[in-house]
Amino acid sequence: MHKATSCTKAVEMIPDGATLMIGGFLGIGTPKRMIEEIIRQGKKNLTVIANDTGRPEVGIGKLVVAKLVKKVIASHIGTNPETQKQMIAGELEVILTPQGTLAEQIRAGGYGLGGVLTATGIGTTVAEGKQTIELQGKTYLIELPLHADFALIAAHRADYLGNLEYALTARNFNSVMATSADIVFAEPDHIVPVGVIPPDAVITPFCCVDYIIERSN
Amino acid sequence: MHKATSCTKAVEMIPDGATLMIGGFLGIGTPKRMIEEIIRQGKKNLTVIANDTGRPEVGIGKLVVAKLVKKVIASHIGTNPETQKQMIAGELEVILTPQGTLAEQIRAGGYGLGGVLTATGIGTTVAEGKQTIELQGKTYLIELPLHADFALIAAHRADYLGNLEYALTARNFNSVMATSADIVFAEPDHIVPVGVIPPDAVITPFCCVDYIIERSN
Amino acid sequence: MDEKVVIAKRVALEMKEGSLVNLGIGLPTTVANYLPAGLQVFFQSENGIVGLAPAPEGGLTDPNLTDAGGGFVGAIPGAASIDSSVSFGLIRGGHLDVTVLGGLEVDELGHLANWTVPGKMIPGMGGAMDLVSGAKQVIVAMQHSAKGKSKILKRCTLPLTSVRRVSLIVTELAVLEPTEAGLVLKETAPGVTVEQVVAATEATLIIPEKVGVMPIA
Amino acid sequence: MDEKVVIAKRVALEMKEGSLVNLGIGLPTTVANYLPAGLQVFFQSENGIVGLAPAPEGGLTDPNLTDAGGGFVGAIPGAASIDSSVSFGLIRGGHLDVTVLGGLEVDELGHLANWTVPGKMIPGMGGAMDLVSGAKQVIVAMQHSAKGKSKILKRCTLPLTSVRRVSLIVTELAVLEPTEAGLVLKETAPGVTVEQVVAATEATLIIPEKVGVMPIA
Repeated sequence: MHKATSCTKAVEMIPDGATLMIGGFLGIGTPKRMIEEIIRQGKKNLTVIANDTGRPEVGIGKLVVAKLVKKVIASHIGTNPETQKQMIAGELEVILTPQGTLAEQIRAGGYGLGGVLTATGIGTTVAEGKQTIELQGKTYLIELPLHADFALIAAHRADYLGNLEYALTARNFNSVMATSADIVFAEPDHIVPVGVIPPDAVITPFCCVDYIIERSN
Repeated sequence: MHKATSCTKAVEMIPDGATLMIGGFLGIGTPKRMIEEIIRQGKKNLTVIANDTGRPEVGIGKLVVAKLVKKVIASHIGTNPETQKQMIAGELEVILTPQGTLAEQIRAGGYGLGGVLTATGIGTTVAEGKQTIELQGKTYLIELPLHADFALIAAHRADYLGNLEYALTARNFNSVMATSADIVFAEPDHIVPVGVIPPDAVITPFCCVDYIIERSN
Repeated sequence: MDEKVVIAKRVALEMKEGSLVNLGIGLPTTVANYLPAGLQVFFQSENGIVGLAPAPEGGLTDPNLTDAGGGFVGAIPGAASIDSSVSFGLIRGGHLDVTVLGGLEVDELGHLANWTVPGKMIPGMGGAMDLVSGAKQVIVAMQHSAKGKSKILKRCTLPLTSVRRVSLIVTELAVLEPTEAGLVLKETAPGVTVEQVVAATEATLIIPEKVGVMPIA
Repeated sequence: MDEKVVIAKRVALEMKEGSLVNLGIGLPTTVANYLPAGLQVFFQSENGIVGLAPAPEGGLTDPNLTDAGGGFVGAIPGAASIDSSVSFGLIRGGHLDVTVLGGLEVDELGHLANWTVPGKMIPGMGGAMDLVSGAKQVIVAMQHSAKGKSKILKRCTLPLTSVRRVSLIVTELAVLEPTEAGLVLKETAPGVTVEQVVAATEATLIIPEKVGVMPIA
């Protein structure tokens, strides 16, 4: 039950073409060291599931600028002109998804649910080609679960077992993504002894986390 | 924005025939004072949504023994022989629901989702009369959202705004129920000044709680 | 008075004591500056906080506390951190009392388009579709025209954000209420005539016998 | 050796380092007493804790820390409190490695019935349906017969818990593995012959050339 690994070794586990969920909201709560290491190792053809593609020089935006991403599933790409440019040039596939739907799709993938029934997107371009269902007199869109090969999570504190705490708005997508990938890497600001994070303060229980990125590389 | 109310006044708001979600798991995390007050005021024909019906002398079991309940939606009634007795006598309608499905149905009701797609219950008596759907090659049961007139929540600590913390396994259904009722009553063990519960420790955000039950009646 | 100030001041009058409000980026954010004295409303930001407050002095910002535009903000005592799935649960589930959003177009059906201009600007919908589909009250705060062309149309030409009818449209010229029958002119701005509003609007307006004047100073 | 001890000891050998395990009430709970020395497994209890530990000395119990049967328990350092929706998210979502449950009947299809005897005992399914449908490995730990009648049948006569095929059946006589082709006799208990198992079993068993002996002492 040793979960510690270096940032280098963690990224070495990721093959080209992998699907990654990456936490963060415009770079806040995005695992910075792992992003840098992915660029350093030059992982290619990645599919990224994330709220947004950051900014060109911030967070996930750096992966896009480095042209390592072939597909993005996100709610917002407006803060990164490079994403739009590559999308219009046909180099990058972008699937735009309402933010609340995206969060539920990830949760559904992690929690063994068959899909998400939401009114969001009904009657809009988001609904195109998707199945709908009428329940109790209201129409819902059926959005399918999302699951990734790897989740890259930024946390405020981790204990040695892998329990995670987050800080303020840096929690965002991290806690749902921690449930929905085959392998979950947590990159914490601080790593504390077991017991420092009391049971009621744990946001992501240790059983969801596979590896904790050590301080040193 | 004054949320304080007495246990007496809180229960006075509940009309006969109301649908109540009541937190707790075999009485652990069940709002004890509100249960006693419902019995004292003799509220009738209640529909209770809860994990279980406690024990005859514990928690929700007391409401059943007092014959105040006409319908129960729960995952387990085995620890309260009185529930089975009234059910077999045709005095009490009981809808048995898998525990995980029940938790998701409540969350769906609170979070604006049209239903829950779960494999649990497929091929069993739970699926009788219910719609199923095939998605990505797997069959799911469509379980409808649950919503109540009132949620009766037990919490460990509340602050004056209504933020809630729970203790260990007393959290159980309380935090999901706090999202899914027209009026949410929180019965905390301790009531602390605003700021005592830091933002990252809040489990139920204040906006979900309508009334905090004062210490005195 | 600056046009945008007229809009923000008028929207501010819609806020009710104790309500939970989400303000979009840009003009909507400025509504917070014009709240009636003594009125307590709470701000939710979809990136994960309930109890947002204005940005602190520069030196006191925290990298983990931003609004949905990525700008540094503060938090009230009693604020609560939530993840993206909870945040949008609150939005879709009817816990959010008011959302104030900007608009590109609104039409006679009360439909809003505010997330994309195909071929030109494809930022993504972010949280807008969930907000418009889920909030109890949806207020569009926008200038009446863009580049001399009315933004209030018979039918939206841009992709819709939602087919949910918005609650209120506030511009620097008028307050319009979308109803089953069409757009009702409720108020004109001080010094603006009904004829001026009609002339500036592509959509057909329903003009009641008595049209009020925005009660702003 | 007591029959129940045989079963618990054999089930204990199925546990793997670092796995997350849910033990049902009764016999399954005793599996924890026979884990190989030095093996670290983590226990989840569906009422809301990851990191369950044996009950502390009597005087150190806490009213807010119980297992799913309502009995007082302890927690390991690093335990995490979770609500019911998260708890069953872990169960349905494939985060739970093993569930050990009792059974009333199991059949040649590997179907389990363990939650009700219509007309006699209607306790409700509690978490059983989610556990059997969702856990990665489902182990049925039960005595081979009840009142002289085999509990391992051609077809279950009682209402099913799930149509998911269970992974393993461990009784005081044998270890059986349900497969596509039927129930395979993998091991007999020390001192028990294949013929004795076949004689005690209503279901038809597939007898491989080599049948092992339970490696328990």
